Amino acid sequence: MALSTGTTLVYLFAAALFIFGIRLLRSPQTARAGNLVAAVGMFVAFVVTFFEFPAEALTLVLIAVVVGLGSAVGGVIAVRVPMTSMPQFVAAFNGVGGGAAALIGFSEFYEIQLAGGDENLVILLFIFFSILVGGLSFAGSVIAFVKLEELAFGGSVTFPGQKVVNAGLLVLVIALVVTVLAGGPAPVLFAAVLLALALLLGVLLVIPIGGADMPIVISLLNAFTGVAAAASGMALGNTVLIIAGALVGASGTILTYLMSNALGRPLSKILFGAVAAAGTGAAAGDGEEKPVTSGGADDVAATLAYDADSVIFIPGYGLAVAQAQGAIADLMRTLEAQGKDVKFAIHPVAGRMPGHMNVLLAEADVPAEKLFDLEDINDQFAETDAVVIVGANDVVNPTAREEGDNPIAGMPILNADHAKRVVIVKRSLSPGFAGIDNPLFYDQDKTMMLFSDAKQGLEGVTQSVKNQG
Amino acid sequence: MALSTGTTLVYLFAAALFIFGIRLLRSPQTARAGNLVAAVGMFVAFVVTFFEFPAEALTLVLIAVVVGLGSAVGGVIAVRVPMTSMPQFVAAFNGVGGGAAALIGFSEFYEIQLAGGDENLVILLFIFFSILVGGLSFAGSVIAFVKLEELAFGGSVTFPGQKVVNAGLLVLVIALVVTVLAGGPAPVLFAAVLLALALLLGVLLVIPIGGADMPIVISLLNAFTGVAAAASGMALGNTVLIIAGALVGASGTILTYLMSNALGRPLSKILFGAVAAAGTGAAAGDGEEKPVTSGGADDVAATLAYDADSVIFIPGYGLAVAQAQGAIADLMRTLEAQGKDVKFAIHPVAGRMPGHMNVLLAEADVPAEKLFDLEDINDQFAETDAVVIVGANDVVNPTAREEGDNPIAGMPILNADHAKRVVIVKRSLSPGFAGIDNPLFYDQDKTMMLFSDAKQGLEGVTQSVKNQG
Amino acid sequence: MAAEILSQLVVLVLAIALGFELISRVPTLLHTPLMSATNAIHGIVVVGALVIVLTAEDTLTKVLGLVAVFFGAVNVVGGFIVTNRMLEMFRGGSRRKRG
Amino acid sequence: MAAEILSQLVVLVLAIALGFELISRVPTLLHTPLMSATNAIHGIVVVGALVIVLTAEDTLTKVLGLVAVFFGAVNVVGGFIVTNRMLEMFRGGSRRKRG
Ligand SMILES: NC(=O)c1ccc[n+]([C@@H]2O[C@H](COP(=O)([O-])OP(=O)(O)OC[C@H]3O[C@@H](n4cnc5c(N)ncnc54)[C@H](OP(=O)(O)O)[C@@H]3O)[C@@H](O)[C@H]2O)c1
Ligand SMILES: NC(=O)c1ccc[n+]([C@@H]2O[C@H](COP(=O)([O-])OP(=O)(O)OC[C@H]3O[C@@H](n4cnc5c(N)ncnc54)[C@H](OP(=O)(O)O)[C@@H]3O)[C@@H](O)[C@H]2O)c1
Repeated sequence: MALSTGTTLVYLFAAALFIFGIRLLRSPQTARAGNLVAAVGMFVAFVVTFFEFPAEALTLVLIAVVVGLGSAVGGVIAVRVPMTSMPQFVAAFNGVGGGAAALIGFSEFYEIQLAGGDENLVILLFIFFSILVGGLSFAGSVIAFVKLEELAFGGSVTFPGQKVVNAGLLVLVIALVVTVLAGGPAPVLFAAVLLALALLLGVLLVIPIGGADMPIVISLLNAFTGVAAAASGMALGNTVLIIAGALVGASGTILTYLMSNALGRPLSKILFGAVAAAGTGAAAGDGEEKPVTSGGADDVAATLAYDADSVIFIPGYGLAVAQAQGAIADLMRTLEAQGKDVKFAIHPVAGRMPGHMNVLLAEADVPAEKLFDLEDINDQFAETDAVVIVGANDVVNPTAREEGDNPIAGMPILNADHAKRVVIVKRSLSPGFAGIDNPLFYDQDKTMMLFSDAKQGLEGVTQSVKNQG
Repeated sequence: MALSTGTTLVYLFAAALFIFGIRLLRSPQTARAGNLVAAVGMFVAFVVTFFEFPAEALTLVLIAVVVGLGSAVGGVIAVRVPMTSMPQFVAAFNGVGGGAAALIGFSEFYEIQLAGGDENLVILLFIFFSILVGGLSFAGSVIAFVKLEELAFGGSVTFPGQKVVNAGLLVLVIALVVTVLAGGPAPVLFAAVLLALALLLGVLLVIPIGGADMPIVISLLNAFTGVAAAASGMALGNTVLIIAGALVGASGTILTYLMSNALGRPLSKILFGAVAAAGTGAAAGDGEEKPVTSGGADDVAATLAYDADSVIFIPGYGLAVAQAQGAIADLMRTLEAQGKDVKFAIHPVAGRMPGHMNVLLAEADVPAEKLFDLEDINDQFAETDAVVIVGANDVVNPTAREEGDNPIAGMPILNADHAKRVVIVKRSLSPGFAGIDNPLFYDQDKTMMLFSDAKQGLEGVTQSVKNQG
Repeated sequence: MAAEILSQLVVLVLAIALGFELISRVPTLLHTPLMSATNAIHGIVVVGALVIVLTAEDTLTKVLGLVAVFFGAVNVVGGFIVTNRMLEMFRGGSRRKRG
Repeated sequence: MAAEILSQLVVLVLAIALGFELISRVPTLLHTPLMSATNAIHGIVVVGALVIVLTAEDTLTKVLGLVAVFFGAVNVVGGFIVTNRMLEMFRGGSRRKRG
């Protein structure tokens, strides 16, 4: 399927736009333009394909309908989904892409069989590769979506012998591929079985992984889909698929690595840790009631107004859920009006996606120079009068400093516990994403819990500070 | 000329080694390994070519002789050349590469004409491109070499109407190419003329450029040769030439840009500045004798031993010429033994190549943490008791701060003149690379000149400090 | 045919190397948008799916191809819009107030 | 033939993009060694020259090709050795003491 000169050049242009778009995405100022540039590349590549392969009207109508439907579904979801559910929808979009790659591989294989089954070995290998990796990515993404939407499979689902099953499946896959390549019987059936096995593998790979590691897994599956796209491009002899797929495959791999570093979770631990330790799973709380010091908005306001000259805010996922970014910015301005020094400490994985807190606080017009990274602020807690933790939990959990099996062991945390006073605004004593209890809650001398929705709680405190001030 | 599968794969492997080699070259720790990896790639690509195109024994012998000769010439020069003459020999090696690309283009064109002259237009364009750019790079590099070795064409050589001549040549080149492509007469003759014009253009382009800008020009010509190599690869249908040439063309362009930024000289000013200002050329000194304060080793030693608790050394090209890196390290240790705080200020373009001073001082075991970049140290001069400038001139010349036509206008300089005392070790009052006088010499209250070879001068000072201490 | 695959292989290798270089040191802040944008880019499978549909000899392939086109379209459109929404917020977020 | 040129063009574009990415932020310290190393790498023209000599139909081409091979060999060998000498010094310079 050698392409015409015009199409090849347009595909090359589209590929160049992807490259340029990704370049622009590396800096916050130009990132939106980069996304747009890549989208234009996609559009160009899509349109020129129709000129390369003319088709009768019916097919065109069918395509128009299907593309319209797909765009509508994708578009509506993308516009509607709340910011806090982004990860699962990125997973969903990734999954359908992987599914498409698998279907392309399967269809291509089917057509080759119809035409007599005579094909270059390398091409066949790439076809199997796109079926396998695409299918795996599809199923894995579905499971990731289900987990993150909390529809099922909460926590780490493991069963005895999982390792053996996975290894067995892999051997089966290889045996299948070899059989077909060696000219064995019923190749189409075998390809279908291969697809089914790929789906199963995807499920088994993702199901044992706990929610806290999901973003990394999604990033990995994203790279997988890129690889599958590149493989299907090799099979079809289509340059733009090869280039775009390879770009995503490689950059996705690096990105996964960078993200797992930022979260302090090596990839091998994420993928195989849970299976290896099947059964040990961290306890989500021991049922025993432990005493805490809790207060109302007025108590918190008093602490801030009279006992504290310097205050550090630590926002977390709960701030996003409660949409309390405006409320926290108001409190900041109120305290600053009283001459206090207010800073924000941003943990790299606070919230549910990297940059989550930066995005939210930018939205509320908190100046960027008030936001401090973990490394920059962690030494300052000891000299800080009061810390206000809003809807954050794991990122200040001292348990992370302990060696051992707990899910956040080794993750760098914000040293909130080094400050003189700690105020924690959340609705209950329930744990955060990692599902483990937080000893900071029970430090009755230092910590005051304000049990409230983040937004209401902060608004109450602001009001009370103003009244007292 | 489609290549065999084996050769293509080996070429791809070689290209991958080039890519990987350049990656390794980006960090000082791995740079040598990177160079080696790239050299292995080169070897592999070279060897496999013999398998792809079998030839009779005589040809092979001829090739062996020529390769042996070339390697011997290149190798001996490379081993013998003193560090201070590196730039001109890099220029020389670059020039022969460009020449080779031009010859490849010409030969390929000649063969095509012999075979009937029937060739794809795009191929012909790439052939002309390699002749043109390769020839230009060859001639330009020769001029750069001659200038840097101070054989001829010192300073900026300009003549009236240079711009018009250059433009005329370009038009001529385009006319020639169009004639040949349109099937005009005597194509081989035309190609030869094209080569001649390319050489002339190369000469005219480089001859007006002053010595101070030569390294940037060499870097630019380096990128040109890369481009020419890629073009000849396109003409020959040879992947490894295409990839390696394009890598060098693109990375060379970026490198040229980075270097011209580091030197504070925008590329357009370098290339066309001298021609535009033909005739204004900076005066190398006005002949008038101005008084200076000069002293001997003992005077300098006294200043350092009694008047200075903090000392900053500023090394320059003269340190390299005098091979005084050991002597300056000794003086550093002697002063430190007396409890003084000693630092080195490294100007980004001190010496004759970027990193020149770092390399020299590393050789003399000066700890890297004692070396400070311009931005990091420039504010500290005002609180420094004494500055010792050794064989440096342009990089401390306050004339750079003045607006106007002088060759270093706008270059950031080290604020040596802000220190309380300045000692300058050089052999005379003669100017540095840029050929302009330095007002700092004549600040009789602050500056003491130690007229001496850098090595002898520093050794004298060290001895004297020890005696006095 | 073999020559064609070979040159595709060269393209593949170069694109992989380029992909690695492109994402070397990005700020943590941009990890999620980048993931989301590359997620949209692999929606390029929609073009492959299109090729399948446009060149299909068999009804089954055509139907599977159409399903793949649908999947691809969801991926592309959803991916780019979600990425854009994320990135919109970096500018101070005056445009859209949903978090 | 056209198809071959086209795929070469794709390779060319990708390699250019890769070249730009490879040298994004290098320390000033390494500018000269990098220039010198890439200078050695474009010595790859020696392979092109070799092809000319090995496939030459005419004596003139063969001679010109041999000259080009000579040039290329000088470029490669000189280039890599000079680069190595420069880089050797970064390690504290105990090996070679010529500056
Ligand atoms: N940033 C990323 O890239 C990323 C991605 C995936 C996972 N993660 C993981 O997510 C976690 C992030 O830590 P985090 O400290 O930000 O969050 P967290 O540990 O998940 O804790 C969030 C807390 O917010 C509280 N909350 C929920 N809704 C609230 C509301 N409306 N008002 C007030 N509080 C509310 C919850 O307690 P109540 O129910 O008691 O209110 C919960 O304990 C880490 O474990 C990290 O590894 C991060
Ligand atoms: N680093 C780069 O990449 C690079 C490349 C090319 C050009 N440049 C240019 O080179 C210049 C570098 O500035 P610079 O301050 O290092 O050097 P400079 O301005 O060239 O001055 C060097 C001085 O060293 C003195 N000198 C020569 N031999 C000496 C010896 N044996 N002992 C003592 N002194 C000796 C010379 O004066 P006497 O003759 O009186 O002794 C001369 O004035 C800048 O203009 C820069 O733009 C830099």
